Amino acid sequence: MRLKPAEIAERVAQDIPDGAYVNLGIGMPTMVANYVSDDRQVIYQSENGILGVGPAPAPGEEDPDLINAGKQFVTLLPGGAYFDNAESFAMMRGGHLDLAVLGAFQVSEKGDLANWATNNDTYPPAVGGAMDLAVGAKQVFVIMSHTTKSGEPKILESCNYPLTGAAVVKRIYTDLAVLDVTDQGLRVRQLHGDNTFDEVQALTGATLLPALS
Amino acid sequence: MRLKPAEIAERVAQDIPDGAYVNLGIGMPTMVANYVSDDRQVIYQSENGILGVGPAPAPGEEDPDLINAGKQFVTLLPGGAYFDNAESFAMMRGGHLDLAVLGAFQVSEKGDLANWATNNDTYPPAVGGAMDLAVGAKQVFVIMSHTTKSGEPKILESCNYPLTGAAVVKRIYTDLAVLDVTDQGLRVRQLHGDNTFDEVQALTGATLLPALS
Amino acid sequence: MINKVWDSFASAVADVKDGDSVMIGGFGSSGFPLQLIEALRQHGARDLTVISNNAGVGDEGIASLLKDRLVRKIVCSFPRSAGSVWFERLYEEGAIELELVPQGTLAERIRAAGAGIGGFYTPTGYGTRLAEGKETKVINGRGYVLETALPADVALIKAQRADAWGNLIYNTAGRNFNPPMATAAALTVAEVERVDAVGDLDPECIVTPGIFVDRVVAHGMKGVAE
Amino acid sequence: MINKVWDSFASAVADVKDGDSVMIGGFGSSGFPLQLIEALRQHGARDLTVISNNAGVGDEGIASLLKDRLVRKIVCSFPRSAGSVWFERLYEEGAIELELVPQGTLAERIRAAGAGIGGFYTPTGYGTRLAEGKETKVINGRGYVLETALPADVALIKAQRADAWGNLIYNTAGRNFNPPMATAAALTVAEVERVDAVGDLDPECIVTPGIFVDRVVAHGMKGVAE
Repeated sequence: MRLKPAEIAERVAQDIPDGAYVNLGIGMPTMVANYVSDDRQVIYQSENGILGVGPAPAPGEEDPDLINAGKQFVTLLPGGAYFDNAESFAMMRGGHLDLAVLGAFQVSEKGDLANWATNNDTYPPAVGGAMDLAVGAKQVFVIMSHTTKSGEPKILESCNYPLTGAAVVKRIYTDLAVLDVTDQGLRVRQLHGDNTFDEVQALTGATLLPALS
Repeated sequence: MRLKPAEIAERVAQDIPDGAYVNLGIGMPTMVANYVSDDRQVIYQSENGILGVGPAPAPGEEDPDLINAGKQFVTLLPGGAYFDNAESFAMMRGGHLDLAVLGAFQVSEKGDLANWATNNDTYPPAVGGAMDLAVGAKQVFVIMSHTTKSGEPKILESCNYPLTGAAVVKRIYTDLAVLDVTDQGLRVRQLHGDNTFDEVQALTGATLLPALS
Repeated sequence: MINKVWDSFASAVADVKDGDSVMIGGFGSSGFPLQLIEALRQHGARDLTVISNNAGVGDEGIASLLKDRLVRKIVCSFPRSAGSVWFERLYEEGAIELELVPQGTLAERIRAAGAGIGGFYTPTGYGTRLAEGKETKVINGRGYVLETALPADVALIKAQRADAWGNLIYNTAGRNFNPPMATAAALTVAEVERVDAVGDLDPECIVTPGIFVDRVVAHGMKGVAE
Repeated sequence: MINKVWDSFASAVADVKDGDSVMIGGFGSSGFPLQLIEALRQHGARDLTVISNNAGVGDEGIASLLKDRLVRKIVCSFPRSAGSVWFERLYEEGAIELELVPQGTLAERIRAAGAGIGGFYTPTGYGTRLAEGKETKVINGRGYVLETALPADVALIKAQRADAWGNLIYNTAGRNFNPPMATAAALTVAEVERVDAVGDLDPECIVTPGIFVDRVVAHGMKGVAE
């Protein structure tokens, strides 16, 4: 069985510790905030210069300058702060964020991340803050579908798309499983529903290690 | 004749343009501010993190944190701002100050500045912000006595004290004269009182060029 | 008396020359100096190098400069967005040069230019295509890429409030690239919503001290031609 | 609930170990975390490397750490001031190591450590004795010296107000080295004059966002032993 995107986001949310400083990437990662339980206080950073990002404003209450990295209107929590982009990326690059949750095109068994460009050179590339987050956050979690729409593995021995960062991913959350990137290789942490190790292995382009008991 | 220190400071003050951003070094340079005429608005920077340094506070009105680089209590002018040391030296190093007025042990004919250490190695050295100001300000003026207390020249072909910065000084104000550092060499800009070129040359360790008429 | 307030957007950008490099603050829909950009478009200087996070969307702002073919090169981190049609068209034609820089490296290169730092070693991009051809160095076991300072001839920035000394404060996330860009150009022009009396901005809260700002133009002053 | 407020200066520095590097904010008489320094002295960790602008004057503050011979090395720009008697005594004895760094380079090395920058090229000190043995590079015709990031195990800083999230604002020129040091240490402890409710500090005026601060101790809380 395959989790829906919101269900993967919910699974990631379970692993975000109380008190953590977290950057959520654009798209599926942003959904994670919806599922963090109320007994945990998590402080979200937005790379354009916000610490303590709050929920979307009520209609008509939008501050035109107060957007997140995905260009959505947001609010600021009490205790939040503003800063410029040089300071924001100093914060990211300097290892102050506990966690970044990012989407990916591909992840390698060594934790290499490819999430900014494909091999289609006619299309102009865009990188944004992906490379800074990849090297800067203390831990990088990836949230993505296990395979492409056409069923090709996105978890590989090595990425064939251009890298965002080398050996940066710590854990991969997909619709099929949760995998840890370890010194020994990719280890299954959790199989969703009734998925078997062999089924997940068959849809993975790298050798998996079984879950530790 | 030799000008008194306050008279040299007064002479420097005549050359500070209206609207200039200026850093005054500790000691004699600080006196320059006393002589800038009221029809000029000059904004003083203090390296510890102040732009728009105002005069000394009235007794009893001191803010214990509000000191200048020389550790004297100061005030902030309306329009002034505070910032940290990394920002303050970014401002200095980045070429945003129009002028720094510094003291010196020695200046060479190429504009090399020596104002942080002598050749006495038993005495612990201290440098502070001198090297940053020397390379950072758009123009560096030196204010000093023309000779040491024992009558040795302080303006030399090359400094024998350790350098603060190479080829950074633009103009030298002494008790005997005002000299410009030019591509051709040290050129007399002004002789104080009835001092003659030959008298000043005799007390200078580098060849002087006569004033342009 | 120091007075950096100019009375029109047009006059404040009139010195921009063909071939100049122009920093433009803003991120997404936030903190763009839209009236200065429009004045620059009407001014019509060509062969510009634009340094900004994005390459413009729709027909307005940076995109309007591209549409009028005033831009030879763009230095940015995220040129391709929904609606970046003019960038995509010119890129496809080979009519615009792109220097793609990771966002944090872009911000840090701009800061370095303003801070007198010639270059710096960043871990960002190490081992990736964007580091190809660049000097690298291993420091304490970690790989770094050498990136150089990125100055500009002109910075067009947006703030909320200013005073006649050029001090600036911003609104919420409208800071983005504006404060570092203010420090990095030979000529910095700020578009603001209002000008306060000197001394009315709290010195503890001024984000950009006036030393970095050359000209200020406020909304409601003589605008650009309609 | 996030609460970084600790109830005593002593407990807030109890983790400092022998051999640690300790940044201490302050300049002249301004912005020193005097109660944290006194707590550190009473704690008694030895062989410390102290990173600060000065080396202490009189018997108090940093000088008290030197007097108790807890400091093996000092990294600073201006060790020799009127009254820096303990530094001068230890230096003469050969009992303390001095790394002299130009003030702007010191601030920038600290910032670099907090910003994940491995090193940078500065024009400061180029061609002088303080650049001897260091890598240099000519960039666009100007000479630069390579300086590396300067991190620390602990930063002891002083601010005026804090909240339980660790956000900090300062008083006038009391910022000096405190904000960059807050970003550059594995453990950052802030001494403050008062703690406000979360949300009471203006988010436009917060100088040090709480992410950089681990512990806050306020004056009037359980102090150090008399």
